Amino acid sequence: MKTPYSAFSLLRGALNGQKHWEPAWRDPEPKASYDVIIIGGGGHGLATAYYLAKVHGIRNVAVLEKSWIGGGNVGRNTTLVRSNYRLPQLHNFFEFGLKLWHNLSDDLNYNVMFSPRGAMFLGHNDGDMIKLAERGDAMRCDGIDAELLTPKQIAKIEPLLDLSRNARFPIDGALIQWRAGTARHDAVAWGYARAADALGVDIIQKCEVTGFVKDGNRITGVETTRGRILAARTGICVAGHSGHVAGLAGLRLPIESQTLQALVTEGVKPMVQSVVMSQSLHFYVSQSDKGGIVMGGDPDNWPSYARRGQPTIKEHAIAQAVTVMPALSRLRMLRTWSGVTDMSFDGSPIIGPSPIDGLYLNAGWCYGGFKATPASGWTYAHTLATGKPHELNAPFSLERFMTGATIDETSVGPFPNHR
Amino acid sequence: MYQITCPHCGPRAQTEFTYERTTDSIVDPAAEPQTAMQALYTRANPMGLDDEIWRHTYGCRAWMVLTRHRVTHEIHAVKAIGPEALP
Amino acid sequence: MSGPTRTPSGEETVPFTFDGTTYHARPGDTLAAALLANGVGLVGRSFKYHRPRGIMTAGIEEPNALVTVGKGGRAEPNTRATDLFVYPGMVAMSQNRWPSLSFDVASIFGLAAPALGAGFYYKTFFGPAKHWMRYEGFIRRAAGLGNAPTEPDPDNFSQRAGFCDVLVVGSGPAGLKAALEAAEAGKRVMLVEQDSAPGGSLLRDPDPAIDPAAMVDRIRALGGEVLLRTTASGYWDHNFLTLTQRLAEPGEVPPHGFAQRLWHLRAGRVILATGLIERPVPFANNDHPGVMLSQAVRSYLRRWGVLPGKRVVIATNNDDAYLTAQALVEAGADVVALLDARASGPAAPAGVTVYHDARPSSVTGRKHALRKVTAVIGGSEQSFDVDLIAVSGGFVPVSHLHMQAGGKLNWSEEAQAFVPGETPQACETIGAALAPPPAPAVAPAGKAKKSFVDFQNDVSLADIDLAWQEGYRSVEHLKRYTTLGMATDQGKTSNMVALSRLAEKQGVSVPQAGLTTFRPPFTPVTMGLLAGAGARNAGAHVRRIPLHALHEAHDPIWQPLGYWFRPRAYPVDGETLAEASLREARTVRTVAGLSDVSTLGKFEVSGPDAAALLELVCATTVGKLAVGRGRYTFMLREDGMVQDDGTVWRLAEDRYLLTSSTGGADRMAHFISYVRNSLRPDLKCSVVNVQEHYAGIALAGPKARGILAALIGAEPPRHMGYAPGVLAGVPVHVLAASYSGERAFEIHVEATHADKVWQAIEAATRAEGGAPYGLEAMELLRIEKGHVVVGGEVDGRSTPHDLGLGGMLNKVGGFIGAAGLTRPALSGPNRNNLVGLVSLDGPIPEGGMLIQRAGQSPQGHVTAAARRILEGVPIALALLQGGHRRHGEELIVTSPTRGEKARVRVTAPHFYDPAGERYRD
Amino acid sequence: MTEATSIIALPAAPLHALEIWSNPQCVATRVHKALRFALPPMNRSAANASITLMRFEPTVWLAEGDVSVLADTLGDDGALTAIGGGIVRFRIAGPGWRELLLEGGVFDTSAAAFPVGATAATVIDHVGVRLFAESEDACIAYVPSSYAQSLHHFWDEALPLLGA
Repeated sequence: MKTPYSAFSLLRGALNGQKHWEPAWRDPEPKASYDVIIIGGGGHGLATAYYLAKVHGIRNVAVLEKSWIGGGNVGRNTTLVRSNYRLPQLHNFFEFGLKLWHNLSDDLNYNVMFSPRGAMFLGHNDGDMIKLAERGDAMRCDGIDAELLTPKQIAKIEPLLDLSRNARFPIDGALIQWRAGTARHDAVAWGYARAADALGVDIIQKCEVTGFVKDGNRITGVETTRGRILAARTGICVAGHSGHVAGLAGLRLPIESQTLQALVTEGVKPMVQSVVMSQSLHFYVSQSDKGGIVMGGDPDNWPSYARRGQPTIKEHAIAQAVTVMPALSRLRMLRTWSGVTDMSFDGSPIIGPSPIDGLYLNAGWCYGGFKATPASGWTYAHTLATGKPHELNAPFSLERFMTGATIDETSVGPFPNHR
Repeated sequence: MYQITCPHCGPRAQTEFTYERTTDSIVDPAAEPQTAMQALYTRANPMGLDDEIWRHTYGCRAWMVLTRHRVTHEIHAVKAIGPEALP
Repeated sequence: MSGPTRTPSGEETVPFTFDGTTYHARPGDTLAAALLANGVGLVGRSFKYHRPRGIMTAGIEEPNALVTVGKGGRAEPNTRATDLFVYPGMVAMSQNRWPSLSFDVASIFGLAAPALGAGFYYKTFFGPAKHWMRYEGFIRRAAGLGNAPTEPDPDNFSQRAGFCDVLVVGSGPAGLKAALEAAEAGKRVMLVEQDSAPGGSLLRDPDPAIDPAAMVDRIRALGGEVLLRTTASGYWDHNFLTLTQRLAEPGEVPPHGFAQRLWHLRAGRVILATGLIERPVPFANNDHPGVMLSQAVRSYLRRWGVLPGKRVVIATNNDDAYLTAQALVEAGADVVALLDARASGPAAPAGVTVYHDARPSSVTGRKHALRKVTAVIGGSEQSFDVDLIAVSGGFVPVSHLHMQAGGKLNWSEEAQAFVPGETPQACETIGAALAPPPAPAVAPAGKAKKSFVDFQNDVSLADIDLAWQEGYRSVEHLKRYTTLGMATDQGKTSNMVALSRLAEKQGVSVPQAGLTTFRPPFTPVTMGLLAGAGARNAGAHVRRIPLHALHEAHDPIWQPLGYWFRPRAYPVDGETLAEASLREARTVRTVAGLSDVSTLGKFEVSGPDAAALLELVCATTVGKLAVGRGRYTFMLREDGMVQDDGTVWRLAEDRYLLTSSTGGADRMAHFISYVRNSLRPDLKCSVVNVQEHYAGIALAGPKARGILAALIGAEPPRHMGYAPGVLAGVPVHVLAASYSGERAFEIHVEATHADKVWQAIEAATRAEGGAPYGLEAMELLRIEKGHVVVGGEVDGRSTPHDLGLGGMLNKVGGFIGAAGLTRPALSGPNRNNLVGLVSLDGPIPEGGMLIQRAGQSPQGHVTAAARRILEGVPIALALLQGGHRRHGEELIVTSPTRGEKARVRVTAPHFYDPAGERYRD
Repeated sequence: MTEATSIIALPAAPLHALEIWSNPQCVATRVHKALRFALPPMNRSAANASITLMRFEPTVWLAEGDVSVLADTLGDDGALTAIGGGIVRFRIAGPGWRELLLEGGVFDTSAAAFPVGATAATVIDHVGVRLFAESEDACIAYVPSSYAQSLHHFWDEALPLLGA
């Protein structure tokens, strides 16, 4: 039993030089076989393992990570958590997750610093405002919080926004979801890892999957850089690299990988209170607890597996943010980073069985995977435990692209780069 | 930012270009629906070379196929497509 | 430290203030040099524990001496005092302290440090998220450093394209030589230097054989470009670099209105002569003011004539620090001891006692001034009374750009440093960065808890040890768990010290312990600079319609529509938008109105195969159109969804005009070009985007035909007919198309002559009692008529059948999107279908949800709401599940976000003249 | 800089897109005969007293001036389409034009890369423009009318930067 995290235990540590803490997770050797293998030690994979163990009692589980856990998109996002989607399949899914977020720190006994400080979409004209009302109304009818704000109300929350009428993109109002916010991204991976490990899950780092073990149309395990590991069920959960790993099993997916960039400025005293996004422009801004302004925009608009974005894409997002919030002008961009995102061909994820027996897919999160971590883990665990999708992930099947039941929130259609 | 050697204009900044799709996702308007949807909705998405259609949208507006590496971003070949043109 | 430390004095001519006190600097001083010269040793506070901090370095790697410089919208927080050249009137303030720098209340955090080690916040503050937010509020206020300005930035920022054969980064001896050689070989050369003067290490260690200024002159004379105060901050694909050039110092009023310039540079070859950064030494309280890097001491002495201390201990593991001893002795300082961690070293300057096998273990001070250094010499401790300790833990090659370029690093065991190796790009490193001086690994002597590694973020050796103990063992985990290297100095002084500790813990060599990635920027870059001119327009210029000025005379309400600005309504006599648009719409229904439709997408398609191309692009038939006729059409995406709609006209035997929506014009231009070039390069046809060539004027209403007949002196074409004409002496295309539901025409005219045509039509229309109408009236008219609009009912998720357009599809198929339409889910019974809604009580909230009863999940939504123009009954268009077969049903429209509700009856989506009799002859 | 660089909007001119979709060699011969100069290659221009042809696209030339003589030479192999209403021409004159066009740009305007007589289509401050190096002392920029005012303003603001 691990030492539980608490203020008391910290104070005890102050007296003993914090010598009583054990490693947050073990470093086990892989066993020959497991009930379930999860490929990918990111947020979704670790959450899946945790819920498999906790909710379904399946503890003979391995999470295989080619590098170090939490090094993919869970460690490379802009930490936003929200459920304010227009389409019901999406907002119901993300709302289920948002509810999990609200108790996640207690559940994991790891403070993931979930901070429901509110996330607002700005509207820049009447057309935007009607679309925001439509989104908010759709959410409210399904029991999800959403509130329209007037410019005056916005000014009270974010006084540094340019609320003048002659702004290039004047601000006519906003739709805010108060229960949305940010979380400490790395802590989410570590918290799930620590909790899953405590329930017996083997987290195996530096273990890259190089192929699948096949028996007819059934996957019975994986080949790895640390040998063959067998499992009754194998789940792919490698956002950004889904095309590559699925390719090892002979699958072609409705996914292209693109680079998504983000950046943080030098730390300053509190200046942005909520999460600010825009309906017409393509940027999002929040302030970390360390004071850095965290922001991002759209992905680089062409395929790439390199965690290396192009500067002009970032500069465009910054131009949009500085226009809307001029006080950002004299801050300095401190760090930039990129993640590889699975851009699916309707903008929505794919979670469910694959056409190959024993193989399951969790992919296609585009640039919205972080906020989905608990819901994705929960529903994927259900799918891996029962062989069938949970009602929340049933709409997100791989078949929908061929049948036409796509879930196209942003109306972009089949080419993510056509946005 | 890449430097793309346009078959018509020579080396130019990527800003002038737009990516359209891979050559294997060209949907033939005469194809059977099943074939057409396979082309539209599945990709190899390799961690290596792929053939991609790009356009010099903000330059000469011409279309071309780039053979480009998805990890190194090296452009191995560029080939013009479109109607016959004078040299 | 007290009293003047600079000789001779008297050249201090540049006044500036620090924390409200006026001081004087010499021209060419950094703020750090000037503060030291004025005896100011305490400059800032650390991030987490608010520990007092001084000046540790003389360059861009400075972690401690951060200030806010400048006033109002020009204020730049977190500016390194070591990278800020004093200008007259400069105003600098210390940060992260309250009420004052010397007495900072938040420094009590330091007392709680034993409980606040690495990652402490992950282990506490449980309970509901709301509770965390309360603690978070405290943490947020204590964290951060300076304050962001609250006023808008008054300055511009330039972005410029640059091209060169050879870019040299760094103007030290190696960089100068390389740049000069390349210039002499006839290359297009660019040499960039982040400092305000060329020379690099020569500024600290002059070499009489090298004259940087003369070499710069020579490079410039050969046509080379030498940019000072310019940092190569990003190295991207295909030898593309971003350079940041200061045109004025931080906070300074720039001479041309531009504070900085961002270069977008493409270089044939890049030569990195970026030199070395000195490594600090971990010991207890090594963050105290008065602990300074050895080379920095030399810089202050020799470049700026400032003596940073009078009684000095030097601690080193390499020979370079002996030069500092020499320099100090020459300047008259008392070098109390030279602690060399090695068993032997070079000869020391006369009068300096060298202790071998000697390492500092702690320092103490009083009133923020250094007092005592304690060292472990051999096996025993010894203390020295000092006011400065100069430290050197070895050297780190500046390999950031090399790494950004994808380069590899090689490990030098004797220098304990990573040295640039191969790169995949046309790039090489030269000079000191390739040959860091030998400097062996030294085990730290002091208490880990107060031996700081990352100074700004207060990460100590003990924090690294704790992270290791808790299993955060990959270097990325370590960095993220401890926040090491995440401060504004980006780990320039901390990275190698931390890696050494990690390697020691793992029992492996440093390269086996790993290395974090270096990503742009090399040093932090001003956001306004990255935004460039786009900071004022979001990178999106307003697009002006040809008749902008003419409309402006009517003082309309303008409507931003994508990038365009269009008149939304023309209020008279203080009308509101709603009143004006209703009046305008009524005028169209009863008399006539004219409207500007110039932004419509327009494509001229000519050639023998023009029809064949259009039959691919459009989902309706086109080929059978007679010359002089047109028809409504729409285009599908390849997945079968409607992407745009418009009209297509056969102007001549082999010439067509295709129109599209305003917002879709660019997308359609690209789409048509794709189809023509990628799918059918064999077609003999030309597609020309004439969106801006033609201005478009819509004339609509019962009197439109008569007005137009008089203006063109001929009978206008009948509905969906086309005819060329001459109006006000200008050739025009007359298209008889109705969007409003009235008899209507679009008059397209070469934009340069559009004003004459508009004025003629307006005069004639007004003479009949008509008036101009704007977008809002157009919206009322089209809703009543039931025309769909792209971005409204055409929402990218609707098929032609959903929108009631299925009957118009080309039965033969062969168009783009035909295959996608065959998928089963695109023809199910519960798809969202276009319907009309008539209110049974009040106004219908636009965007509201359609439900049968409260508490139900929505079955559809209102896409557009209005009133019957003449009758006043609230109506709407909506997308409703299975809507085609639900006409007559009663539903509720609800908008919880606005607290609005209406009872409605579902109808066909055509409220006005459904048979189209009003525009037929 | 002693001589000032200036930006002047020129009066509207007749501009046409001349597109050749088939038999380009035959058309080239016919055009050469009619105009007494050859169709210019990519990113070059050619002119006589009444017309200038600038090739910005593989199959399309921008024709400035009187195109009446061209119409008959195209036959079924190409077409002319008027586009002048949508383009504002700016003359950027003075020693600083090459430098000015680097502001907000991505294209190398140095004399070596863009000699007198050359043409190029590129992007300046997010706007697609076409450039014609008229002389060592002037460049003509063809700018979409809707962006003309904004771009003109952008250039005016950048003028003080030249040589700075």
